[in-house]
Amino acid sequence: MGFSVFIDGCLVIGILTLACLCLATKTLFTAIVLFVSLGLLVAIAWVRLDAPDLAIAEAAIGAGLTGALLLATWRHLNTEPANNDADTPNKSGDKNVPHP
Amino acid sequence: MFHTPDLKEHNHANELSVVTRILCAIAIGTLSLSLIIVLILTDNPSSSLPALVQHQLTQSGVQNPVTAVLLNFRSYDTLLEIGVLLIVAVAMLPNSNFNSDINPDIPSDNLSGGRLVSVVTNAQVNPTLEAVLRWLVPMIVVMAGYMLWTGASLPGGAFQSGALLAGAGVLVQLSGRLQFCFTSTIAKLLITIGLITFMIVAVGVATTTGVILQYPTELAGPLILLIEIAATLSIATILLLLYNSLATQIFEMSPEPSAFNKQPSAQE
Amino acid sequence: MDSLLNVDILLPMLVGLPLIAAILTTLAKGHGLRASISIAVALIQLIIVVALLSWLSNGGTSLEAQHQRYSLGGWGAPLGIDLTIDGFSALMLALTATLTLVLTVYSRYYFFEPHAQLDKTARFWPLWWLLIVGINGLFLSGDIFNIYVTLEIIGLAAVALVALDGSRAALTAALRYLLVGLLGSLCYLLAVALLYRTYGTLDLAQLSVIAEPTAITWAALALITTGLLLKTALVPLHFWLPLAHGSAPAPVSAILSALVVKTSFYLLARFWLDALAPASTDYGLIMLGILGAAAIFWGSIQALRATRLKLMVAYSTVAQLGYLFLLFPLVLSTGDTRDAGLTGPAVSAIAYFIVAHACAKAAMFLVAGNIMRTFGHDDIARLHGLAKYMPLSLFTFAIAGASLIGLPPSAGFISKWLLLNVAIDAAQWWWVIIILSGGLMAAMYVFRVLNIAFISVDEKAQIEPKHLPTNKLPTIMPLCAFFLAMLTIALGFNAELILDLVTIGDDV
Amino acid sequence: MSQDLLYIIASIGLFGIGLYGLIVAPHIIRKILAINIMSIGVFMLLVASASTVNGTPDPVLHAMVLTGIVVAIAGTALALFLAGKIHTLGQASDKDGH
Repeated sequence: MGFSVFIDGCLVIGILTLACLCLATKTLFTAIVLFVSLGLLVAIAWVRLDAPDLAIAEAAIGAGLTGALLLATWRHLNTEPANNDADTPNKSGDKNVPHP
Repeated sequence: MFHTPDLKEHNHANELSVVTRILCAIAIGTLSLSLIIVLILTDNPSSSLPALVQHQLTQSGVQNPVTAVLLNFRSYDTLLEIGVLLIVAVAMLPNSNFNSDINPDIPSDNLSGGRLVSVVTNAQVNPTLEAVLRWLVPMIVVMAGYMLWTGASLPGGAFQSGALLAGAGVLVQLSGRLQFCFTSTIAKLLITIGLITFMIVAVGVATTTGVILQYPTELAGPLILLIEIAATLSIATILLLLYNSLATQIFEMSPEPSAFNKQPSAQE
Repeated sequence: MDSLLNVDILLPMLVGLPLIAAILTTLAKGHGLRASISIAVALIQLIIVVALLSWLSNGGTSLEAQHQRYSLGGWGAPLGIDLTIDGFSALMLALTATLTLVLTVYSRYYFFEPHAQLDKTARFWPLWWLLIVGINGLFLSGDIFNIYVTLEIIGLAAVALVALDGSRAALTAALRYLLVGLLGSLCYLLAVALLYRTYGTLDLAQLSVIAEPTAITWAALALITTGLLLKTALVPLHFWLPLAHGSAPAPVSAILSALVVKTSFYLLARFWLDALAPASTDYGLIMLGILGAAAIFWGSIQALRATRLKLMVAYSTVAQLGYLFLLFPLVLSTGDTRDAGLTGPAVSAIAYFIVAHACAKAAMFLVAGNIMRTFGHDDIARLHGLAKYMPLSLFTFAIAGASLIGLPPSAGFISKWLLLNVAIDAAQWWWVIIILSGGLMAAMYVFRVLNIAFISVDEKAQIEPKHLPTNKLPTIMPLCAFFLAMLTIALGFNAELILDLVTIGDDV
Repeated sequence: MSQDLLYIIASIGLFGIGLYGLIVAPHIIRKILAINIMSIGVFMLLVASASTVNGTPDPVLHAMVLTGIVVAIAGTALALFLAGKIHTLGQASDKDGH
């Protein structure tokens, strides 16, 4: 009993910490990666709460596909529009631009 | 919340002042705390509904109670939920999907000849990734099928296997060897097949039982499986379409139209 | 089990039919075919609603109350989901069916631009019908989680429709609308979790029997109220509405203002006065009324300051939504039994108000769309000479405006008259002042537009040619708007029709 | 301190953290992340309520969460799509309502 509460406690603290970090980190890329790991932790929490159906769905949809959608959009938003020649901000300092 | 959301990273113009943030945090913290206290103080009388589900489970045609709730007891919710997916799919279908309206003689799409999946000939494919995918993708597909089949008795079902299939599709697209094109008629058919099947079954069973969505007890299992197969196809197609639309948005910004032909290569 | 031809099968048909239309319009090719399917379905839907209404008003006495429910899947609440109908929701369904038909006909011409923006028109029809699925589903639903799903359908379809325009302003408005909508739905879903956890049922009717005034119910009611106020856009949570309603295509603006915001108001009324009535406090009811009064003033002031016609009409919606919330304080002392569901004089007055406003506001947005289509802009300051070029549209605008102001013999007059009566009966005279001054302010912003439109062309002859009408509108488009405006007059003369309908739920 | 109590606190905590992030964070992707964190919070309350019953958990609540997960990804995808389209149109003529 004590051991299972300990595991749940660690899980809950991990989830809350990840949620905070996800919204507090500097770069968006880190935030998205943290969100995906949050989703995986939540999937473990669903297993702990006797909900295997939800664990599969959360891992596949909540973490996996949502993460893919977020990364795709993040990549898009980090690409400057081609038709926008005026005052594009200096991107030289930004290391997270995959598509120059 | 009250401003137009930013699209640029590291833009500090629209940030709220420190005082506002602290006030906000205090307000939300107080409300959350009081909600937690109320929740803890309220005892949780056990609902009679789980017992009712267990009691009627033999009538439902499946052994997994979650599948029974999703596709029999509360199947109306699931029907509308696939409707939610259809909304997003219609909103995000690629533009060229409707070009055939202008001139029906021209095939709607010259990239893939109207096919859902096409092989990219001159793709730069990461060999390691491809080798892994050659093993991984069939495994995922088999697993999705297995999960769909056993969803009647074990954890799993249409949503899980649909998501797995879509995940396999995302991996395939990332590898760069195959390209998906949602401009074909078959794509539209796949998007709607879940709803179509669901509606046909819903109305069809009413001719024998007299009530919409009430399956005859002996046919409930096969009918649920039929709906699940169709729903899986739709869900997988729509989820893959969502990824595809977001991943190809990047090419719409390029000045020359031929850039669309460029392959969305795997992320470096 | 008896037969398929039972009349209550009409309830699921009201959801199924638009869903079929959505599927067909997704698959169909060509604008003409999609529009024809849509008009046919809209007609059938109206026929179904009329049949349903005649069943309810004629047979309502002989049939048991349980016959006004339809158990989907045959399980029945709490295991399954029930569709329910009472006088108020029947009226809302009738309003939806009528507006759907008129707006569908209008859209058939509004979106008909050969070789242009085909992508837009092809997306419109499926989204349109899915929106109707959500609206009908919400009015019929008797299950709080099912209501969440319908709320999401309405929210996402409405956002996708606002974004149809494709301009940066429309997309930004749609994105904000989406964030607000998602936040509202999540608050609602949290409340559903609290309620199910406490009471063990999702059925509205069962909930209304067993709900108790406990802290957890108050918390749930507060969450529901916050979520739905965001979606209803009551001041001070209205910030997203003007841009979203102002930048959408005209038929979309019309249905958003006429119906979509009312769906969440309907739910608020349902929870405060029916399902969670034991937990609703006098203080909360009066608070909602005060917010409503604030909305009337704030919306009217913004409407007066608006420079674009569509924006003005959108702010006018913010103001008119305020009147709806006067329902909550007015039920307090009208002698209604508070747990009797959505009946009583205050509810009748508000139901009538909703119908009157929906027709008038839809007509106004269609007129604004016609003006935009003809002149290419809707700047109020540049509408000189409108009376000469678009007399019918301007006449429509004037009638609809008269209904908003509350001039006789329009439906707006009757609805305000009823509201005033209720307020006087309830001895809450301060609402009388607010209702009357709201009408005065509506008069100011309506006459401001009419005033500019009637300035003769000669005075501004030098600037006019630039803005000469370029596109000839199909006559059916102003006629649709005109029909809606005439509807407000017709309803003004036949008030009993609607008032009888609302009282169906009363025990006879 | 029993299991479901722990998860109830976490669920409301997630809802609060998400709400704060939604209001405070300026970037659209972070707002969307915040909304997703809020929905995870609501789902956790639902699942935690389901498991309190001794023996088999409440399948109705699990079905509700499954529906919620699919609706959440639909909303997320639409929001991301709109953000991407706004970005495609370019930063020109930035127009704010209020």
